[in-house]
Amino acid sequence: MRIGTFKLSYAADEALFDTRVQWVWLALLAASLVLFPFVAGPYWIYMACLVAINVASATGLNILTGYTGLVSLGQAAFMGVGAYTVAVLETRVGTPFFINLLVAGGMTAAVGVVFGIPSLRVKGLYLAIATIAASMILHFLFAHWDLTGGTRGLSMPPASLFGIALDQPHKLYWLVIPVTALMVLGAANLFRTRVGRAFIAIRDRDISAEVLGIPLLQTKLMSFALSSFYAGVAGGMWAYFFRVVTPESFPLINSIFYLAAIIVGGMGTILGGILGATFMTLVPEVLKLVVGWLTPWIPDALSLLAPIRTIVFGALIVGFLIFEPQGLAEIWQRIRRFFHLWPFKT
Amino acid sequence: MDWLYVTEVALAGLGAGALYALTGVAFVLIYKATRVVNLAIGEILMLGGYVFFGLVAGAGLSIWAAIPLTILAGAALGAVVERALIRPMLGESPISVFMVTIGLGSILAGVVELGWGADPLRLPEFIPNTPIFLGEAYLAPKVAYGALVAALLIAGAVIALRFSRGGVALRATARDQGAAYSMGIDVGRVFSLSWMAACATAAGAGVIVGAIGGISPTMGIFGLSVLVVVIVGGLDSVAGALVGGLLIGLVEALAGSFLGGEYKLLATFSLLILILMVRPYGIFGTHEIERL
Amino acid sequence: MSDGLTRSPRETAAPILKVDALSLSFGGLRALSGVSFEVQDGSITALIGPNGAGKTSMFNAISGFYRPSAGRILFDGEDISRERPPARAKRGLARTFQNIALFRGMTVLDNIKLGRHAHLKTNIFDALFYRGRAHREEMELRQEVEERIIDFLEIQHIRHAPVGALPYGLQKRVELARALAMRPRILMLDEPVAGMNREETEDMARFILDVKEEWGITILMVEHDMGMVMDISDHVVVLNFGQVIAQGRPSDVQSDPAVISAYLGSGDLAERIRKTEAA
Amino acid sequence: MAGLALGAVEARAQAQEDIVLGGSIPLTGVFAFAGVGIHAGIQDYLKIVNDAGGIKGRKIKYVAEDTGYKVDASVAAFNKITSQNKVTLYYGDSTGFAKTINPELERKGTMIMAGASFASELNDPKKFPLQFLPGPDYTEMFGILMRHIAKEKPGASIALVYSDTEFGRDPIAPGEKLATELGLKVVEKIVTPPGSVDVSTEVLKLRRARPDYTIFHGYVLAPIPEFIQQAKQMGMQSRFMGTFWSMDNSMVQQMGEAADGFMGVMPYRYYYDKEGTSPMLDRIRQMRPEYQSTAYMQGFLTAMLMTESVKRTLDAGKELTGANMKASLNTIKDFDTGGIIGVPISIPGNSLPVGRIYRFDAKQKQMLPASDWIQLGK
Repeated sequence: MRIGTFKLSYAADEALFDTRVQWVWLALLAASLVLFPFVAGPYWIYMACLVAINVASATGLNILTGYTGLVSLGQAAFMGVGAYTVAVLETRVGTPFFINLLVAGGMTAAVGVVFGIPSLRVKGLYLAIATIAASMILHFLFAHWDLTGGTRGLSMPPASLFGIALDQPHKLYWLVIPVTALMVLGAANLFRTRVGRAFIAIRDRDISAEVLGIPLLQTKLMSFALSSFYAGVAGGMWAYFFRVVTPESFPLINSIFYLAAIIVGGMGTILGGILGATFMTLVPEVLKLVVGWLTPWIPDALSLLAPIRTIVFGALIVGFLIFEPQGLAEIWQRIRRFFHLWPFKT
Repeated sequence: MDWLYVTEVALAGLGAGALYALTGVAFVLIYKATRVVNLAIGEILMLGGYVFFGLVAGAGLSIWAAIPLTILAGAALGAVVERALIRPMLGESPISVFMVTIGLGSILAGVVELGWGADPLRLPEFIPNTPIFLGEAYLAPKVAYGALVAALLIAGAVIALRFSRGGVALRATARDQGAAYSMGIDVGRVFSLSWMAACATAAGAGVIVGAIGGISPTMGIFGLSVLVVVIVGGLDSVAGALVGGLLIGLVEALAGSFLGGEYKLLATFSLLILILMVRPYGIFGTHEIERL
Repeated sequence: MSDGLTRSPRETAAPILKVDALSLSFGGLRALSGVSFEVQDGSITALIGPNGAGKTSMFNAISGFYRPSAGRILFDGEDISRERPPARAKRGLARTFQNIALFRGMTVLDNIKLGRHAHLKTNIFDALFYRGRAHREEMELRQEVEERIIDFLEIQHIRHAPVGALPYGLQKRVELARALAMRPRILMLDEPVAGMNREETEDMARFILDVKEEWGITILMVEHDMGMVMDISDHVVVLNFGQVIAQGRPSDVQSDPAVISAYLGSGDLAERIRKTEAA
Repeated sequence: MAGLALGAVEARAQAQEDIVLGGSIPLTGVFAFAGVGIHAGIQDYLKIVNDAGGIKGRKIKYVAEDTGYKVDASVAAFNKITSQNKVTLYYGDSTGFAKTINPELERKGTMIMAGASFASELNDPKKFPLQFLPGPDYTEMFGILMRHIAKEKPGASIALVYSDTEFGRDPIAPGEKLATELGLKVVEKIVTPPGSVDVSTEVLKLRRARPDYTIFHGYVLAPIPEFIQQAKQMGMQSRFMGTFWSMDNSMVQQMGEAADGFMGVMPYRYYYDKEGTSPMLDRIRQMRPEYQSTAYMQGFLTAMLMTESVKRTLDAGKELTGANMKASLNTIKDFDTGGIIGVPISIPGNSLPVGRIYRFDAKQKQMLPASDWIQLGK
């Protein structure tokens, strides 16, 4: 139970985590993330890495769509740009992975800005459609450019750190989790400053944003760049994770997946990106488990898995939009409020 | 330049374009009445193909009984979708509704795969297959008859829109919802009607598209090309859907035969970006829809 | 037209804002034709006129939403007619809107902080790490917003509330706070007391006067509440059908026959003043 | 209590005895048609082996996961299965997966792998030392088809129609080279975007090229029938051919009229092929009275070759490492598959370069042999 909070300084009031209780929870979370690979099996470490990569990408999309109000269906294609950048650098140049990841982010940011230019002319649905077009064009480039290895794609060696090859999920974990944590923290910081506020201002009312001295063009492109940077780094991690990048790795449906993740998680909240990406990555796995249990009774249950996943995926999007448009983050807040006031008010 | 070949390619492109136009009209119907951009149109079309297949191959009905039943099923689906998914989203941002239709598409694709499996299937042959020559130019009979049926359906839709009571109500609602309401038009009914008409049209188009190329749970991709068609033509313009459909059909055919099949989508989506930059509301669209 | 001899003493100084023969048209429709007036530094200037006279169009032209078809707008002697709104904001041009344009999803504090956007230096890299400049700037900003603006406008109790949930009068006050955070040289208020009751109106009038006196900010406002206009303005410009039909001190404008006849359609001007004062 | 613990130890010892064949199997998705057949084929062959007492008393356990034909799902399945079992043999579902998992396979060094991909790239024992293809690679399939063409009509013109996928593009460049070597002319190459249904413009292109033979590659079914049908309606005389995955009898039957005369390369014999003695085919027909697909045969044969290499390794008294098993696999020479393949086979490298041309007979509604067995490199 927590009745109320009061702060003694503005700095304390502006802090990301403002109470001792929150710090304790945060420390617990960090500790469990550190301990996780020592207790979990390879499969769960594998899933944790995948979740983290998706969280990084969804957080990037949340900056653009949730906070700036520019809907993009190109996130997966942008991840592809990052993945290919890493693969090309790794196979042709051989630079260390942290440089590759940064270059992947930078390259994707540049591509994102180019495809963000239509956002100056069009917005809303038209922008979403323009980003579909962008992903189609990028997909074509991936599949037909010599540098990207055509339809065959590129295979690449694992990342290495101090001579140790990060070729296993339980090793890559130590790369993926910290990078994702940094990215999420960066996004949370962003919205404590003028840059983040400008993004929200553009989303809520772009005319009066201009009057406050926020240049629309520059700010929208900045949001595109940042969001694509996140996609690029996430794509780069994806490349290190799977070590093969093909044009089929980043289809339009994956872009829909990320948009669905932030819808389900909660648009325009950092927590939403995390919850949504985690949830949407794990749902198919849970379904697989359930179907696995049913196999003794329904012999071909396994073959029903894919269509059931497709249906559940669609139903989650529709269901959240209709019944819980604020997403899981809002449900989480409700639970928190409940326990803050419990047992006095239930 | 081999002009005969170019003519043949152009004819084939226009034939395919007629189907784009028909589906585009379905798209426009919904947009005009309810301002919803329905990305599930490709999946509704797919479902039409599968329902037809189920009625003929599964239930053993004759083709001529199955076609009207398929169209009726499309209308019923439209009514259900409008009532269950679109009505609750009234007043939400267009993007949210757009995402609902994406979710719907996913559900429909899953249902089809659950019911009929993931393998592509072929519809029973019912389109005459004697070759058609226009002068010397060959035109695939399926494409020709498909285009013919599409043209008839479009003509029917245009006439209904212009002269029927429902059509007039729909156009009034499209122009000014508030005014239509105050004139005693039941706007809710118009919404429902527009979805029924559009889904019926799409289901019908699905039968033709399926008859030409077979059906599979991935044939919803067709909807992406239709999206390009209606953006190019203008989201709220039936004439735009017609011109856009034929144009995109032509562009795809020419790109496919002179550049290679892999350039088809590249060509249409580049055209889409160009249109969005130059004339975002499309060739025939109303300007006000630029800002959503 | 007021007679040229009765000028207020301030008008001899260089104007901070000068509108020079400004015309504005939409399609074939003329919204403003050849409008000229000046706003003296440190004054309260009111722009009045019947509905549809072109007051809000004038505001939008000054803030940069509309591009004039002819004429110029001078700020501190410099022509700003071609500048985009953000550049004008940077020069010190702030405004509020007739139908409150706050960011409803954000808290009061964040809304106010947004006002300072153009004056802050934090770039995207500082922001992501929230170290050095970003942290320092945010703390300074918070302190200034708290001590100068929030205290001044007496909105301490709602600083963390989301704006969308506030009553109308408070929202107007928050919008004023946000405009003040811009450290403006001219504050343009579009109907600051519209829809307010007597008490709220008086509060707002007091704030506006304080802003002028204590902060030394020049004010240009559009207002229908004639009582308030006549009470606090130093200079009044009357628009009708997109043209200036009178300008001068409140008392002069009030008795101008052209003004009276312009307001005839919507009731006698003196009557309106009496009414609002009695209410 | 003690008894319980003992039981557990015993169970573990038993589990260690079991040889595990893991599988990333596309039971759903676009390749489900093949996955379901493969799944059944592997299961049936292992049942035969296990019913006969296993290999040296050790049973073979089959652990499979559905992948939906997606690379990341396949990798996830691999990780899951290998983390929960001591896996010796693995079946992978796609070229992408085979390439992705290869470094991991080499690192582990404990298993050999085969799969549904016949990609030419995999047919390289240096780059893929622990993998093999249970048939000819796609380029070798083209080779078999083209040898047949060169024999039937020397100097014939060929058109290649393929999908714009990794699968589709795989044998195109080497196939063209091969055609030139055999004195054939490749007069047109037509790429179709994945999932395309309306092929009327592509058919026009094909007609203009007037090839004697048209080879489709990179498809299961669509859009082959539409292509053939329209081409025939236009009066084209070309012969139409396909590669392994579009050769299943039930699939070809679905082509309707277009199926008549459709030819293609197939390394295995069909379910209904009763020619000569073929104990394994008899056994299959006994276990499953209804028609089984060519994908079933592929899974069946893969399991057979895998168990054979395990058996040979154990017979030699060697440890079951990847390298040992692969070496044993390469000792397979003039091996009798019990009729799954019509001739004795050898696996000198990563593939099994053998096949036969079949042609669809509209009257019998069956693919029937149109050539002798063709063995490349012989």
